[in-house]
Amino acid sequence: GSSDESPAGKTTLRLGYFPNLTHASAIVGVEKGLFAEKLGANVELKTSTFNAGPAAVEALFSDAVDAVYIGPNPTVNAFAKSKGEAIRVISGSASGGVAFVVKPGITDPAQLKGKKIATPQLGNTQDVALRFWLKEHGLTATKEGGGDVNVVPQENSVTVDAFNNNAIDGAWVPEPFASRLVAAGGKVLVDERDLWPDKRFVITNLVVRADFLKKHRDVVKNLIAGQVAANEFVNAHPEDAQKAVSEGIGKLTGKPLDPKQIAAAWKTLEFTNDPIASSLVSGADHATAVGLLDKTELKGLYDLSLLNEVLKANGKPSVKS
Amino acid sequence: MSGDTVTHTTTDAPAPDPGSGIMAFDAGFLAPGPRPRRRRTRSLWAGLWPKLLALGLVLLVWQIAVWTEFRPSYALASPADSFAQLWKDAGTWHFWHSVLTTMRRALLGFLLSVGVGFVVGFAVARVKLLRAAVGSMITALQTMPSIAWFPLAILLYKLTESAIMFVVVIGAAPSIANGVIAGVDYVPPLLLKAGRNIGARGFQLYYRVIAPASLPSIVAGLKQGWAFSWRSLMAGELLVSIAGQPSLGANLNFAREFNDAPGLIATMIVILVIGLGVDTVFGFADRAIRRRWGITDA
Amino acid sequence: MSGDTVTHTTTDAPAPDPGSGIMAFDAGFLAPGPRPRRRRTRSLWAGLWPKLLALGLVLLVWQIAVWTEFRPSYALASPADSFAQLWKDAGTWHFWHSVLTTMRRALLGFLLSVGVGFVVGFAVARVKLLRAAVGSMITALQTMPSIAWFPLAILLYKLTESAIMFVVVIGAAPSIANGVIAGVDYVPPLLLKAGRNIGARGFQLYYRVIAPASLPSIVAGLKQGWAFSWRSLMAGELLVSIAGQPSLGANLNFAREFNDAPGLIATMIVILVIGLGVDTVFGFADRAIRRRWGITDA
Amino acid sequence: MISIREVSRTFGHGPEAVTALDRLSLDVSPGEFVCIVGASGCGKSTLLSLVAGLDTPSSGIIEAGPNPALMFQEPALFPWLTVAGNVGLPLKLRKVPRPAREARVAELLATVNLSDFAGKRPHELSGGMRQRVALARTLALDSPVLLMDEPFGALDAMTRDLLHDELERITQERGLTVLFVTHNVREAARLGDRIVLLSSRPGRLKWQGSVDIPRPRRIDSPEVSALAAEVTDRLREEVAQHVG
Amino acid sequence: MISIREVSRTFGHGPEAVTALDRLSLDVSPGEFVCIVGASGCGKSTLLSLVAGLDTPSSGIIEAGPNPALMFQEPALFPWLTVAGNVGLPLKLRKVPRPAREARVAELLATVNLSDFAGKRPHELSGGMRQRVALARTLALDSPVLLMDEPFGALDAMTRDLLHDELERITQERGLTVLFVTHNVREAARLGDRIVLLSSRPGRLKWQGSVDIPRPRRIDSPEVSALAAEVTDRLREEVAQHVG
Ligand SMILES: Nc1ncnc2c1ncn2[C@@H]1O[C@H](COP(=O)(O)OP(=O)(O)OP(=O)(O)O)[C@@H](O)[C@H]1O
Ligand SMILES: Nc1ncnc2c1ncn2[C@@H]1O[C@H](COP(=O)(O)OP(=O)(O)OP(=O)(O)O)[C@@H](O)[C@H]1O
Ligand SMILES: [Mg+2]
Ligand SMILES: [Mg+2]
Repeated sequence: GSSDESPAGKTTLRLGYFPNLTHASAIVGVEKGLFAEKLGANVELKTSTFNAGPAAVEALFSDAVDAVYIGPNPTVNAFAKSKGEAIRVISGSASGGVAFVVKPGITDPAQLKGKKIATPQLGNTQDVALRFWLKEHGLTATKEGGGDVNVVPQENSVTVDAFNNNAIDGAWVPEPFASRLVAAGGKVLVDERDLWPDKRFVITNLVVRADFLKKHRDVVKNLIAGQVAANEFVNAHPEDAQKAVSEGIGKLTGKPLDPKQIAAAWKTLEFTNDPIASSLVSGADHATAVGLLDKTELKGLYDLSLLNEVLKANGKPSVKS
Repeated sequence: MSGDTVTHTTTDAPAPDPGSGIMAFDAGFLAPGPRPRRRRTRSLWAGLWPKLLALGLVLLVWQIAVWTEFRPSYALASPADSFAQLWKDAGTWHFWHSVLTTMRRALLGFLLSVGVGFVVGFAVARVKLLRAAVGSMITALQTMPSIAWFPLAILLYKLTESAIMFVVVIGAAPSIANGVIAGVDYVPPLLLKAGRNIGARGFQLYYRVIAPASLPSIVAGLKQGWAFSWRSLMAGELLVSIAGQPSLGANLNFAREFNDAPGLIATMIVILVIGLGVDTVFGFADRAIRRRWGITDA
Repeated sequence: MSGDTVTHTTTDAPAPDPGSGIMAFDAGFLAPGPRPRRRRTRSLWAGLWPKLLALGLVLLVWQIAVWTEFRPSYALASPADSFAQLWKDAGTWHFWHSVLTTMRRALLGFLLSVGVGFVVGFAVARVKLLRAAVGSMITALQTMPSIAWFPLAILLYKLTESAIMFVVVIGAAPSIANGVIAGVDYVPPLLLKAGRNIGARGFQLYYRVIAPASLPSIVAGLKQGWAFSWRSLMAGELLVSIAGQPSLGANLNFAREFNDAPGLIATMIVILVIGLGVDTVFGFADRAIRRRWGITDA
Repeated sequence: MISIREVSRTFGHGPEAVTALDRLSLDVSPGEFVCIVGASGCGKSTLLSLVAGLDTPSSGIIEAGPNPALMFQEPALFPWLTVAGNVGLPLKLRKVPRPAREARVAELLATVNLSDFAGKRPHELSGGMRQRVALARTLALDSPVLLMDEPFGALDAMTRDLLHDELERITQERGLTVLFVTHNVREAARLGDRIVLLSSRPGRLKWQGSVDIPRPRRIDSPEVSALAAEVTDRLREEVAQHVG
Repeated sequence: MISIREVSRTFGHGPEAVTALDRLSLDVSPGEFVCIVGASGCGKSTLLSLVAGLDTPSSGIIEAGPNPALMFQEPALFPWLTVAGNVGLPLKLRKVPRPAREARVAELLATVNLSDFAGKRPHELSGGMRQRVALARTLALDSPVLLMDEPFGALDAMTRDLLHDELERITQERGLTVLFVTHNVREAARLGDRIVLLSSRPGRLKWQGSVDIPRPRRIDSPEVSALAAEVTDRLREEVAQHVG
């Protein structure tokens, strides 16, 4: 792989992320040159963008990227599918940014009976969160879409179209789709932050290939330093960060994102280096509880020692897995 | 007589084996001899072993790639894992339900596409004005990826089976129409003239002369149309997951979403097997036409 | 003489207008007369106005749907919005860069597919053993959706252009091969015999007789192959966004991800226009063959 | 029945243009049997195609009865139909009920001596057999006007003689009007009421004469031979001007 | 040069089977011109196809020189090539250099009197013209063995006479061995060293006789006519057994 030293003694780090609001740390880090700065002259940074988790994990497995920003779901998958071999979570990136948006008439869980509610994917965090929430409110929902509430897993962009055309009555989705549903006349019934301790749960974290980590700990440490710097920037200069995200996405997609939309979604997001391991683990437990996931062993998923070293050097509190 | 003198010697029967409808441009094709019935099973075997050999070779290459461990096992699933997964799947109701749902949709969607494709194809081939207006649109429509139609499908049909059918038909019908148009365009003028002269006019000319004359091209178009409709269906099944209706398209996507390599390959194998089955049907049609038209004597 | 008596009257020149290669099964097709050169521009217009009319009708239906407000404007983009978007896009470097990148990939991928398709097609059509072994595999491969190949593509080619090309070629080559096989299968036996008798053997028989004789079917296969390669490319471009290389496939997906209805329609229009352009090229090839073979006298 | 007035037909444009027929006029009265002879490529097939309405003249007027039946120079059989299917198709298109149709097909196949081959497909027949199927199909049209383009060109002398008799019987019985193209001058003298000689490219009316030999005629009778010799001389004269 | 021994050819199986040739034996010595006559469908084309190696006998042995040139009963021209392209293809396949090829094509087209049509495509030709192109293409093969299946069937008497002379000249000059199928008994008597008569289905050798008329012959000479009458009688006898 190209992660090996080149003749000039240069290491290449291949970083992947999505042109997506929940990946703001990565976009800002790339746009503002923070990664490049921290990685130093000896490391060449190559970035790729993906449009969804599976492709990112395929690329990780195939040694086509070294590190990627992904959500909790693909993270658990990648770890489980490789029997703990392929990847390590080395840092958090963002928390929050998920909401349950419904048609305006619905104000009470009881009104959801017989309604069609969309989630991004069967068995993913939002899907599990919805099912768990429904269960807590005494409503049934089967894997096949039957029960009191019909849960229909489908692509997020389809969900927006379907909501517009009254084909569904609500959806439990991440940003920016939640904001978009609101823009289309939806109402937030549940902000997922309210369901979690400290209103924090992981939505994006930074993952690296295990053998890259073993071979290039120093490089990875510098990458983490870049991530920490990026989050620092994001939290210190939200306006600048939003502009950078809008432009960064614009560069990739040809269309800068609407600043108003960014601002609306931004409020629901928190950018933290803490991967909030507990939320990922309890998410997996919930999934097992609603019968969507085989019990998975998540021990060894986190390697936060480098992160803590960086945080310590920056005089910040450490995090735990 | 010199060595390069043409000598044709044959004693009874052992004429070149036409090998179950397989054509070759050697003497065997140009000079088929009688084929005794009792050779049926032997020729079945003759048609089967190369397939098995090819299959074996693919498996071998795959297994060698796995053995050399040029990629870890989570990136490259082994044949054993994949077939184990397939075997496990095949024991579930979910699997068979998926296969049946998808096959039902595929057949219905294909039939609809054939209907639309034939009507459009013959209309465009026949009516000058239509050809000028929408003729070139057909290939353009064919190149439109299925996902581009999703918003329109939802707009028109919400999240129903009809939305899936819409995506399938709009994906496959242009291809079938193109097959029909190509067939009609290449009908030998002499046959057309003969048809007109013996009194075939309007619809009759189409039904009795043009359609049968363009049958080979139509069958080729149907084959391509099947592939288009199947691929559109796989995309369309991502669009809508209807309650209690698992499907192959959803399974395929599911396997990918979860980076489930053996599951993905198992689903691919199912798709391949269905494809092989369908190809066999087309193969029969094709060979029947060829035999009747005297293009092969097999 | 009675009313149903056949009477053919013509004075010089105004024979039925062959209408820029358009075929119709009326006397105009069967009885083409001379076509003066100075009618070129008029016949260009004759070919153009039905297209414009069709376009106008589509726009009208669309606009009416918008006017009646049967769906809110964020669900159903208006023509004005969509064209405004297209106009805006067309002013950006990003847009032209996307178009060029995608066209370059499409051409390269198509050429590769043609190469692979021809080799496989002729080999399968010719070699009995290969036909038995992999013949029916071709249609089966054709039905495999592009996303199923993504893991393999990334495994083999990482995140490079080659991965995209792999997806394109594996999507389009089977279709082209099928066109070639269908063409070869339907070569009239008399022409084959004639070719053999005048001394065409082996490669020469293919190059001088079989290939030209199957040209119509090959062109039809190429047309279908183009559609397959284009659709595979649209899917493949989602696989990898190579830094600084915007593409139409990615744009289409982004427009969808962002539920940007005008943007989606603008991209669809671009795809349609490219499709129309390509169809024109195939149309020329097709008409050239038909004219040379005397299937139309236009 | 057939009236051809100043008919011309030119193929192509400019210097490449080929004039197949040049201001040809010809009338065929009802029930008349006219044989056309002329050099290869002089426009005989083109003329029949024009009379059948399958082609339009570049200039001039043609009138013919309704739906003249044309037997093409090539067999032009439909490869996807059996021999019986080919012969029966014109009847099917006229909606002749099945039993009547089958009887008629059997009768026509007997006429052309192909009863044993009803179930075969065109590619299983010899050249002469195909031509006879085409003849049967043309007769199945039951048109009052028959246009025949070398209908017996691929047949051996004996089969041809038999079919001459058959054709004569049918045309006489039904009073058919026939325009018959042939290269065999004896055949023209054997069958025709009139013989028309076309000049070489462009096709013009070169000579015509009525055949006054009383029927029934025999192809090897001295009268037929004498007339054939006379027409051959005229033909030879015509062709000699062009060739060599 | 050509040796046919106990050759049979049956098409199809079971009750549907048609036996085209039944244990036919025939030898043609080098430089000999053998004419085959027989009723329509008696297996003449099948025989030529077997000798050319395009079909395999059901039983028996055939030996022929290397690459016998076959002129099919149908023109079998390649529609995508011009007239010159069709005639030139055998030369191209033998890698004859371009100038020599062009000269040869021009010469062959002149032989069949089609020099003006070199640039046309087959669909722009009349039936007789196509046949002549096929003749030119067959001659372009320069094979020592010529197999011809009714090569002049679609030609008028004059053009045919001219081509008879040409063919005779070419075969005599080059000492070609010819197997020539025809329905025209006079033509057989005009051209052949020997005439072979096949019986009707299944094709068997019915009769053969050598033609002792000294060359140059004329088709309307009394000797040719007398021989033709004799062969016709034998043919009539043969066909009469089957028809009617
Ligand atoms: N479709 C066409 N395009 C161009 N030229 C044509 C076409 N059809 C016929 N011709 C030309 O018209 C002339 C007359 O052709 P036609 O077929 O009528 O001759 P014919 O008298 O039937 O000859 P033959 O006895 O050889 O059949 C020929 O020179 C031929 O080249
Ligand atoms: N491919 C085939 N399949 C089945 N039967 C065939 C095939 N080819 C020829 N025959 C049969 O073989 C017999 C002889 O055919 P062939 O073409 O040799 O006759 P021919 O002597 O050339 O007749 P003609 O003078 O009419 O051309 C015919 O009865 C025909 O039906
Ligand atoms: Mg003619
Ligand atoms: Mg024959």
